[in-house]
Amino acid sequence: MKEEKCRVVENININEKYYLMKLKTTTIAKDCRPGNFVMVAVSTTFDPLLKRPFGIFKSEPPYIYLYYEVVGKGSELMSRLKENDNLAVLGPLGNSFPVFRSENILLIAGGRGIVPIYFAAENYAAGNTLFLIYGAKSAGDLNLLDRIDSLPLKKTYLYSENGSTGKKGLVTGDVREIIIDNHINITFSCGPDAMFKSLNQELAGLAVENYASLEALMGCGFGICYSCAVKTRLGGYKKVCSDGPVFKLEDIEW
Amino acid sequence: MKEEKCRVVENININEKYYLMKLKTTTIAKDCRPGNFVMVAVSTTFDPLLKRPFGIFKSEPPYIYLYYEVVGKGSELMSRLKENDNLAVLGPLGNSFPVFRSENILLIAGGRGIVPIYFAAENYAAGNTLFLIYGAKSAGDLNLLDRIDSLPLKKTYLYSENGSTGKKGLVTGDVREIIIDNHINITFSCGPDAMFKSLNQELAGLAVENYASLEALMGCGFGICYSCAVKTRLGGYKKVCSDGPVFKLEDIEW
Amino acid sequence: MVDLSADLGFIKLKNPVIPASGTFGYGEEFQTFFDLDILGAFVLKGIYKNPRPGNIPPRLHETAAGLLNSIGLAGPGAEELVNIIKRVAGITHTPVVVNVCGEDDEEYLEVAQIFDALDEVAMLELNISCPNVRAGGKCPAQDGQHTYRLVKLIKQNTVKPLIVKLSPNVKDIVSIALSAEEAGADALSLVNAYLGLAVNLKSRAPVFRNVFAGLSGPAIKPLALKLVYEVARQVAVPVIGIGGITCGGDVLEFILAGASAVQTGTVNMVEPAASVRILHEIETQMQELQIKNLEEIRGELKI
Amino acid sequence: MVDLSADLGFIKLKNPVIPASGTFGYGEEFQTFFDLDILGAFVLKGIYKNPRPGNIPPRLHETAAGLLNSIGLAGPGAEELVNIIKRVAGITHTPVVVNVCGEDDEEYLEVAQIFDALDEVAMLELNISCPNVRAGGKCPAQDGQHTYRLVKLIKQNTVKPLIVKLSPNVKDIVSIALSAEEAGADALSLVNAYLGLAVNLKSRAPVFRNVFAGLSGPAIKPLALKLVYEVARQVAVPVIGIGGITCGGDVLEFILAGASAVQTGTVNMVEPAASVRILHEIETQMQELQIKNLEEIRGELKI
Ligand SMILES: Cc1cc2nc3c(=O)[nH]c(=O)nc-3n(C[C@H](O)[C@H](O)[C@H](O)COP(=O)(O)OP(=O)(O)OC[C@H]3O[C@@H](n4cnc5c(N)ncnc54)[C@H](O)[C@@H]3O)c2cc1C
Ligand SMILES: Cc1cc2nc3c(=O)[nH]c(=O)nc-3n(C[C@H](O)[C@H](O)[C@H](O)COP(=O)(O)OP(=O)(O)OC[C@H]3O[C@@H](n4cnc5c(N)ncnc54)[C@H](O)[C@@H]3O)c2cc1C
Ligand SMILES: Cc1cc2nc3c(=O)[nH]c(=O)nc-3n(C[C@H](O)[C@H](O)[C@H](O)COP(=O)(O)O)c2cc1C
Ligand SMILES: Cc1cc2nc3c(=O)[nH]c(=O)nc-3n(C[C@H](O)[C@H](O)[C@H](O)COP(=O)(O)O)c2cc1C
Ligand code: FES
Ligand code: FES
Repeated sequence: MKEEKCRVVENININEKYYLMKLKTTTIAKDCRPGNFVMVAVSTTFDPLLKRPFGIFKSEPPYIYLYYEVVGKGSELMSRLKENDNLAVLGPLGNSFPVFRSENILLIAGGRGIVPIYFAAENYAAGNTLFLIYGAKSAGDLNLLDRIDSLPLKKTYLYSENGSTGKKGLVTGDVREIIIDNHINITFSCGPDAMFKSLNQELAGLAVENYASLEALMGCGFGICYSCAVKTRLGGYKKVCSDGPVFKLEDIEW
Repeated sequence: MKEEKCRVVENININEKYYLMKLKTTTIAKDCRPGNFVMVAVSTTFDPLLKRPFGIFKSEPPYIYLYYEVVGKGSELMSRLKENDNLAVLGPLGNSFPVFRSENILLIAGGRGIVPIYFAAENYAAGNTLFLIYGAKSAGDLNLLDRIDSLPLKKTYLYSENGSTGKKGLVTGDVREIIIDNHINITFSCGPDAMFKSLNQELAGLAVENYASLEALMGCGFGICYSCAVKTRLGGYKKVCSDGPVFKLEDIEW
Repeated sequence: MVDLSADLGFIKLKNPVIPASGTFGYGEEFQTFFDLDILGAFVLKGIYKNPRPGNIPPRLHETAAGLLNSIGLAGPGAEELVNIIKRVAGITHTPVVVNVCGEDDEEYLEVAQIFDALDEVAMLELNISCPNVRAGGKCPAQDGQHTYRLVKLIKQNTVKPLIVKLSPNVKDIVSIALSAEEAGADALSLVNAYLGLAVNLKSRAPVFRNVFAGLSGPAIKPLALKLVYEVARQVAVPVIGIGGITCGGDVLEFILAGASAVQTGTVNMVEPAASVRILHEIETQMQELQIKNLEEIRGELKI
Repeated sequence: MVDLSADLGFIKLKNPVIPASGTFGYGEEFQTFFDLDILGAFVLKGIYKNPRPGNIPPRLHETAAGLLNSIGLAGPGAEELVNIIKRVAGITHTPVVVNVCGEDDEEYLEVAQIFDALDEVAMLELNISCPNVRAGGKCPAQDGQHTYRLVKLIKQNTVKPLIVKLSPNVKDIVSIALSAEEAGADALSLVNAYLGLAVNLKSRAPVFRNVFAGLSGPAIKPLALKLVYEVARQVAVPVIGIGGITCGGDVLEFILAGASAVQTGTVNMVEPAASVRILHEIETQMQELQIKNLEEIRGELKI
């Protein structure tokens, strides 16, 4: 974990408010694992003051890819960066999805939650059988489908809330059936809190190990400010940035 | 005077910390006159908070040119802008050098003070005979000489403090002689305060009308905040942004 | 359609946006940017009886997302301001507020009376809180008794609605607010700039002659919002929120915290047409948040 | 060569840069970024007797060039901190400062005594100024008598140097500073975070459960610098300046204003290796400004 000056190789507007940024790193790309994230200095001034957390979408040393949505001023500033611009990036941060062998793993991604899921799919295919559920609000939010097509996935289920692409409905709509039908014993998930909440209900009682990659408001990203607290079911808080972002789904109080 | 969204056409590093920026404006270019300046929103966030004042170097409607030196964080941010970036610009602001006919005008520029002087040279050549004194710390600060070569100037005197180009010495070193030799009756000057101070001494007693374009710390640039106060010899303050930036040299308390 | 009007009791404004004193000149300078009629009201630059040159420069220093100013209430004096106001009244129907200053109580009263007598003036704002006039940033708003005495004096001798502008540089702003209210203030505006310091490393001296200067701009917003919340809960008169407002959302935050209207300061210097944008944003956000009128949310912060 | 050392009287530090409590974890987290030995000292995250979960999220809200936090002093409790300190002492020789917290005077004393007895601790910092623990941001540093009583109690029962950390959210910080000094404080550190408010327009509620939260970061620098200047002029004990420091120039400004050393807060969260850069900048600037050592300029602001 280190702060590096990274060079923007490309920063492409994928669709609507979604961008894919390719960054040249020094050591981050070779050190990172699926689930890890980086803190990006979106500005060189004091406004915005804090770095912003973004999951690593793909690593291709010395390059990493970030797939991000413009939601506020930091991500907006990021979207304006161009080839050869430099920016300070801290990482890789956080833990990662555990490594398995010979398992049927279901990957579940809601919207930009595809980020660590994609990285996991690329890295954890060997020896496992992977399935993917990927859903979002509408076709405009369900991006990178061509890249996903070329992943070594046994089966992909696409959803959109408004039915504009894939099946109409929520990511979690058929998750129980999909798990049972495909003899899934592991899930990796990432998405908005509402998705985790409903996932937690849907998965209750199934003999599946569930790993969820969470988001939280972050101050530092490396465990010292205690801003990113998430309540655990056993009581007390965990830090999403350094205890996570990957937790057992059932350990979190939803 | 209006705030316009302008597009960066080019932003070229001329030399060391000096840049020449070409901006596409809506109405600023056609409304501006030599001496006018603009306030540039160097950032879209609150840091830096204030717009920065820059003189207009050249107008070629719908384009204006700014020639600027990187001295702090605002100008540094500006230097990073690239083709097709947009920025908010308020202008044209301030008064301008008066128009004359059939006069021998001496233009005096210290460093980046060349900005309104160049604009004046391009626009006030017709009917007048123009002379230029242009000096700076060193060769690295004495830029745009090729452009200056093609101005309709009767004679150009170049100076550098360290002698690395032109004559070694201050802009004001031979100004009395030059005025007398060339039967100058008007001067237009722009440069650092130290230059104005010494100019004011050198010119004392000569029958010349002297117009100086000043700099001052500016808050608003359009006359409402009273930040840019400059003390006049008659007592009281004038606002550099709206009473100036061009003043009679002898009206200012140096 | 949402209703943007802001009710101060003694006057109903078209909307809650009031450019603040010292950051809006005499109004007329903004004519080239927008039609002054769109504003709820506007406050003129602070005025003393006699012309004042203002402080020795530098008068300004930028800080992170903020601005330290030490203008020192430069101005043309009351007599000349009367002429300006007559001219301004010819170009807009928007209520004009005069920001009344004084070296002592007598001058405050004299200035207040001059503008109280002027038809073209809608309200007076008593500036007892300027940090840039006296040494160490001292001002009447730091003293409850002085505040009470001065407000009472003005109220007894004038008829126009009186807004009293409070300072954040006080031991207890709520008690000063209560003093002003008790003395008859029709409304309170808060806050004026925060006292701050900047140092010039080269000269090893303060940037400003007066040592301290007034901090304004986005940097102070969370601090000002807190004070507005505290004061608005304790007084019955309307409160006008001021401090770092730059967008429609900020205005709604101040209204939720208890303000009946707001004043926008530094943003007008930075972006002369800010009022147009802010008004537009308020309208859009009220629609999105399903707020029909401002009274519906004023002070309704859910604790 | 310039001399960076900072003299607090009871201890001479290698340099004036001390990462502040709550923004530097327990030190060890920064090992991957730089060698802790480069620091003047560092302050550990505030500690109570027992483990504390901290406040219900959200705990953070960004403002313009600032940060509102309501962490609520989450921590592992004194017993566990003793273990951590022993571990940390193994990796650095830099003086470690424990930020002592308490629900009441008794707990403050108990915690202070635990760390007073620990060889690996160089100094205690009494945190009587946390804005995020009690309702309305109340803290002992708002009351001169309480400050006096508490500082006296700790001093009478401990031997290590005691820094007392002051709050800016007080009626008169100089009088609190004098109370702390009179009661025996060996040094004063100021300021802790400023109370501020943020509103969530969607929920029409404050962003934070505690309503108010503590503002830190560059936004507060001019305000903090003013308070340090005022306090340093009035007390004889060394003052440690805190508030929005982000660069070497800021450090020198605080020293000129009267601080003997500084603490860097929010900047450590934003840029973990900030201390390295700041130290480098101080050295370069001292050379440029021809300052041989910090004592030469401390408090030497030319008024
Ligand atoms: C571990 C982690 C990994 C993430 N990975 C990605 C990713 O791969 N792609 C992506 O697009 N986004 C990702 N996010 C979310 C991303 O960090 C936020 O969208 C971003 O910080 C918003 O910054 P902003 O300045 O644009 O928005 P702001 O103006 O700061 O806020 C806009 C909105 O976004 C919310 N928000 C702000 N910060 C965060 C945050 N840290 N986490 C969640 N919501 C926030 C705010 O509450 C607000 O509603 C991740 C967040 C975390 C914690
Ligand atoms: C009417 C006018 C016309 C100008 N024209 C030009 C021009 O054509 N080309 C050019 O390079 N510069 C010009 N300047 C100066 C330019 O405005 C400043 O260099 C710029 O604002 C510095 O901004 P910054 O953020 O880079 O520096 P900051 O970080 O703000 O400050 C860096 C240094 O510059 C000084 N400075 C800051 N603002 C000003 C200011 N408004 N005026 C003078 N000094 C300042 C500061 O005191 C400090 O020493 C002009 C100034 C005025 C008033
Ligand atoms: C340049 C400047 C001049 C000011 N002059 C006055 C004044 O004349 N009278 C007054 O009451 N307040 C004056 N103020 C204070 C503002 O009206 C306002 O209270 C303060 O700036 C905080 O609001 P803001 O953060 O939106 O700027 C001035 C502020 C600035 C920045
Ligand atoms: C996230 C966070 C946690 C903090 N925790 C503590 C603490 O435990 N004890 C304490 O005395 N101060 C604490 N503070 C206050 C800082 O030590 C410092 O006084 C304040 O942030 C101002 O300095 P800055 O502007 O450089 O950040 C905390 C500040 C922040 C931002
Ligand atoms: S973001 Fe600071 S501890 Fe997690
Ligand atoms: S810069 Fe505001 S009056 Fe001149």
